Amino acid sequence: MILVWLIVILMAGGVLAWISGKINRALPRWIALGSVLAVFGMTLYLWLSNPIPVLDSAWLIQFNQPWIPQWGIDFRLALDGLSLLMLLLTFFLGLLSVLISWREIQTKVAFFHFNLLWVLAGITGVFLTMDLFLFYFFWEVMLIPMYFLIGIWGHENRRYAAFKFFLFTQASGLLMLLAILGLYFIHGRQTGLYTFSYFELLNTTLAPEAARLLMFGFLAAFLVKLPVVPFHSWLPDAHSQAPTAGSVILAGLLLKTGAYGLLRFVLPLFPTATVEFAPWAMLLGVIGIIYGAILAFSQTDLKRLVAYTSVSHMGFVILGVFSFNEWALQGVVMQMITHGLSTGALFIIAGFLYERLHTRDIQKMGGFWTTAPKMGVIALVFVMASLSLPGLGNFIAEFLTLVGSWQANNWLTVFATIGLVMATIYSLRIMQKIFFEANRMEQALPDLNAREMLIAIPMVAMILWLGLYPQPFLDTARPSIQEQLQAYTASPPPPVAMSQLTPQVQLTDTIRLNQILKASRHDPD
Amino acid sequence: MGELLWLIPALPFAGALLLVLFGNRISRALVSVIGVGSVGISAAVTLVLGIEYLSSRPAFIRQEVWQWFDVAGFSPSIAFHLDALSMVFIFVITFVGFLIHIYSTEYMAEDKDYARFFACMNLFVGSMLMLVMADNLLLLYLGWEGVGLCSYLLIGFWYKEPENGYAARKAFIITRVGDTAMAIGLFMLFQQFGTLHIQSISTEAAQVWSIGNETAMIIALLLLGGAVGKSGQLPLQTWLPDAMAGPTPVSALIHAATMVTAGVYLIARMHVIFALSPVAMTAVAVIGAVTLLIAGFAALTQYDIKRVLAYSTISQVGYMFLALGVGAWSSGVFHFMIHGFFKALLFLCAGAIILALHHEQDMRKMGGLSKKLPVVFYTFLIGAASLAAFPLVSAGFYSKDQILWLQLAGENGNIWLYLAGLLGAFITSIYTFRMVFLTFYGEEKTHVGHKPTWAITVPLIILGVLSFAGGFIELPHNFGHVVLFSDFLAPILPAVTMVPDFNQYEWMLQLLAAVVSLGGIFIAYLYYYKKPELIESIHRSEFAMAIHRFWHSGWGFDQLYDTLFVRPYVYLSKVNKKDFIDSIYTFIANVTQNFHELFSRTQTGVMRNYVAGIVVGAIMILTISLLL
Amino acid sequence: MELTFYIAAAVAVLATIMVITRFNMIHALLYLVVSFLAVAVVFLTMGAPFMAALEVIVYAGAIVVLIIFVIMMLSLTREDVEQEKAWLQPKLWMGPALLSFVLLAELVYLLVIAEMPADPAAGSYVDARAVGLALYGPYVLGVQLSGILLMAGIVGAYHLGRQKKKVIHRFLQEKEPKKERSTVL
Amino acid sequence: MSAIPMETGLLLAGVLFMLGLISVMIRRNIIFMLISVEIMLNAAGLAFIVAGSHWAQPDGQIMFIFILTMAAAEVSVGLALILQIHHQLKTLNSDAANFMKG
Repeated sequence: MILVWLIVILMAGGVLAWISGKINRALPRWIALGSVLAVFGMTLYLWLSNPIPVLDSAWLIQFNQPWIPQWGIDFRLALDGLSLLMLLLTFFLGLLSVLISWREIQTKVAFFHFNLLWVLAGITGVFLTMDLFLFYFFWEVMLIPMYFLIGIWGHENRRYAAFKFFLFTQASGLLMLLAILGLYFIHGRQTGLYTFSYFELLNTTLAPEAARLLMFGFLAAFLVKLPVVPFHSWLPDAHSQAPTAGSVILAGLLLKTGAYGLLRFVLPLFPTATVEFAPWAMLLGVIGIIYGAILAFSQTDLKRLVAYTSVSHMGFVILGVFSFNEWALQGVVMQMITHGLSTGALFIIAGFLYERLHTRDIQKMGGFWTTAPKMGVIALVFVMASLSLPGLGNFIAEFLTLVGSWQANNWLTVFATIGLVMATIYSLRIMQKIFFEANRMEQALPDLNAREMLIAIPMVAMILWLGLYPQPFLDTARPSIQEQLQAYTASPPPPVAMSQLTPQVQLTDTIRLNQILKASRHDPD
Repeated sequence: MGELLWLIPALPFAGALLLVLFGNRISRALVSVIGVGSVGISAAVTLVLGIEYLSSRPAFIRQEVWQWFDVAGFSPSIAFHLDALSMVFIFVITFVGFLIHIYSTEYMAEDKDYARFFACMNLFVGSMLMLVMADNLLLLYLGWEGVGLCSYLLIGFWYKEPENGYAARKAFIITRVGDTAMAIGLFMLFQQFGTLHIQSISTEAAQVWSIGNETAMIIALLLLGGAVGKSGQLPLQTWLPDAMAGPTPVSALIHAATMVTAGVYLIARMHVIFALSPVAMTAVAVIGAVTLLIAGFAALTQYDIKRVLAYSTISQVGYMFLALGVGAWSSGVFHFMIHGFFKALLFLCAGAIILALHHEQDMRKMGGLSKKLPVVFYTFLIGAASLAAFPLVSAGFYSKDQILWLQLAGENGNIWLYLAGLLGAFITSIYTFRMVFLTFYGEEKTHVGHKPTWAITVPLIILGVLSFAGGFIELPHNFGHVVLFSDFLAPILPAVTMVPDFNQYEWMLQLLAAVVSLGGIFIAYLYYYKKPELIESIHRSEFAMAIHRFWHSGWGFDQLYDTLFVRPYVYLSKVNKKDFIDSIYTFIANVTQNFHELFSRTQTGVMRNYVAGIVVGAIMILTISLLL
Repeated sequence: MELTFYIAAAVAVLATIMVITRFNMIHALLYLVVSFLAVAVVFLTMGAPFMAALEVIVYAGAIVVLIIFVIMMLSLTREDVEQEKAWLQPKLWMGPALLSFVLLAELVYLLVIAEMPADPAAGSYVDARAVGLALYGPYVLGVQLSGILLMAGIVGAYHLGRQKKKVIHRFLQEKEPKKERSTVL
Repeated sequence: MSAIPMETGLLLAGVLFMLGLISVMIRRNIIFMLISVEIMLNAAGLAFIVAGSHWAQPDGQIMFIFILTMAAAEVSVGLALILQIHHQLKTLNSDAANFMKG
């Protein structure tokens, strides 16, 4: 029931915030803050009260209520470690989004907070629901308020960006709906039980062609959301035009729904089709890493630059997901969390700068370290996170992903690792252009105030925690990751077409590796 | 006894953290106390541990602080490993670091970012200690990247000058290229062994692989890539001369004594894997030999005193690689230690000169300083003697001589490598004493402003003593035969297999080395002190000047990389700034819009046309139904 | 009876042609009345006398009179006739006439090919009583709907016919001088 | 009674309809267009009467009554619209009322 409350509190809070705007301008902010704090507290409680490693099943809580029984649609929510982590991230960033909007948003405050809370509710629903119809429903719920957030409170080119965002996600979402329906009917015809339940649909046996088609339907939605390179072009526009809170939620959370979808649905539902597709997916990931990095380097709009870094970082996610081993998937989960934090933080810094300077053009900035050393230090931390400096969370994420993907495909991993050099190139450019060199602006740049420090410090603390002691997060995610991987570990390691190009690096003992894998599964030391 | 181990890196980290948090609010004196004190205590702890270690001689001490993470058997710890090899490095890092910190309190006294400087320096010392104390390669990688970060921050310390920022970026990016290779090496190691724990890898590798194994070779070469990047060796050496943009204590600590020798540490630490691959060993030696020559020639032509020292650092690290490449592990480490002393000394002296001359770094504008700055002069002379391997009385002579000797006496040695080393030694003594003569002799060209006080002179004197006496712990067979150092390292680093019956030639080679060194000094004396007109005559030759320019630019590597990598990358990025994939979608949108415009024309607003449309439609429907 | 039908039909067609070729509206309306009357005669020959009466009363009477009233309210002048003449260029006729003839031809073709079953009662007299019984029997719903329709017509006519100050719908008021190219995508 | 062939009756209806149609298409005067629509409606009604007469059923006549009703309502609303258009645009030219132009 607590799962339902999470969604209900956010939705009710949103409506309440909207209504309360009529009474007082500040009230919606407090209501939003209160509701997000409430759900964050509840999720924290869930996390702390469930010692995940000792549980047998991956699932911690389930909730089930028939919704439209004629069509087999249930209001089915379930929580496992993966969704728990995602929820923690969601509410943490949600909290920050409310805080950063405190000064930035001055028009239609009430409606803004309504949208903000409903986006969060939609994301929460996406992370929790185990009914595919409901999943699609929440998928759309998070889309529409986001459209308003970009379209109403965005920057100069907001309507273009909002439409683009909407068209891309909506078109791809419809393909997913088709795939969901296809799965529903195939399963219904096979078993006579027409249901959208995730747990039931997992047992569907699919003909290879059908599996391929359905997988592409799901992939369409998730790859566009992630985004993977040929489908990424909505992202720079949406990110750079959205208000700061919108950018944070887009980069920190909406992109993660794509990654989550891959993990939760694509991997377990289509175990054979994904293996066939894996080399290509990994290739797309590597292209994304490199392409995003190259483009990020030349951008002059700070938020656009950060948006392209997201493209680059999300390449690691798809690279890892399609490596089908625990290292890579743990890396992916870590990447989702740390990228949410680090990119969110960079967008927040861009927001701080925009509030002060009214520009996002880094060519007009420079030398801000002198006047704003606190901002400089915090920016430095997250710039370093973005180039995955060890000791910060992103390093754990990317290293694990690469370790995992190395087992699957050598050459692509090499190219992905080269992406790290490119990450250095664009990341250092941010520092150089904004905080170093001489100040080209007339106006002074005040340093961060107390409210802004309140936003920044927890993020720094989190990214350090994730970098130095990520074990609690990894433990939380482990059972669900092993569950997603069940279909893969039983079968021999996936045949990887690309690595056959490189006989000399094709390393000797895969058997040995499997032994290590097995040993580690039995007694984790 | 290992309980204190974690304190060694933790203290500088704590200092850095304090300075970051409160640095702007506390007085400079307190900043100095925190900055210098943390490293000082760390050095004291090192001393205590070192004494304990020497007295009990365990194989190693390991302390696990906490388990970093554990994913499906991949479980690195934040754990420290102390053995003889890391002991040497910790010793150099903390003690030289401590001296340089003291020195910095005076050198940076006028700077308004005093606290930031010490925060970064402390962070560096902590990361460097992490690097050398790590018990697994992932933690080593953490330190490895951490020192890269500090190097970046400190090179770009005076960030208002865009050039400094570019130099810092260049340093970070180029070393990152090497790090990437190293990371791939780590992936392969993990795939092979299922762990990154150094001891386990070392023991298992020797069992799993035989000599010449291809995988071992690839891994060794990839690790070498990392080492080459960090240590400024060919082909990734171009960042180091530019890194001199940082404050001089930084150059002394990071870009001479410690960080650039991280590559040496890595190779020495992973020597088991390198030893398994003759190809990789040869690569190490050849890279070392070529680098030491190239950097030596480049150093000959520099005018900026710090750039001379930078090239000389590259060259000296080349010697260490040369030693490692023939399996003379402990000789390489020995040279690292001696080099750490004398190069830090030289940089600090250069810093004192620069400070005295109002931040003038061009040697052509120096001169006659021997009278004005006597302490600096004498200590610089000791350092220069050591760098030039002045026979018998300098530490550098013993360490370098050992390397050269083992090129021939060692089983893996090679006459060509020996000759390269010898030629390098010759060039080294020329450019070293060129520096001495240009700086301290001749007439005074710039007025001396700041006279160094104790904070500068005391570290100089201590380092001077070490540069002089440090060599006596390891003396050649025919010359006292002291083997304290190699004995100390023997449990970790195996000794070189000697060519039999070669010892009788040792004194000849020593003589040769001494002659070469003295000859170089003499030439420098001739050209730069006695008869400067000889230089003029060289300057008149067009060919010589072309070579001069070529060497001055560091053999054109910067231009080469600019054309090969930088420009294409920037061009690619700029040309695609608008993202051509986006234009595909824009094209689709435009097509749709054109259709929209086409069809919206049919909506004329004239009712008659609509009626006509209805009629046409009716006719079409009727016709079709009739035809069907 | 047949002859009456053909004469009435001919009159109807001719009168209608006159209607659509007149420039003066009143003339056209007079011909329209003739046309309606002729159609009423046709109804008579078809054995639908009640309908003939309704045709005369409603069409030729009420509707035409309504139109005449409106024309009077608009107080049209000779210029309007000239205007009408100017608008009605002969070349305008060609296209629509062609289209209509094609349509007619297709209708005729359909009529010709259709198999018409002969009905014994064909042309028999269907009196008002039968109509009334059917109307208030099976079609009573239609009658009610017609009532609603007429009600709506009255309300609509009243609402639209009110003379207000110039009010254009809000969408039309803010018409931009230049058509803005949609910025989306 | 003598039987008039249904084809002939329907042909008459068709011709009348066609004439109305031509008029709608060529006229710009909105009152003329209304008149033409009346002609077409009348023709349609005629077709129903013809059919009803052929089958000797009252349904055709009932349809005519409905058409009549509709025509009455249509004319009243249409005339009101004409008044509005004339009032606002000062013309009876239907082409002037082209706000819906795309």
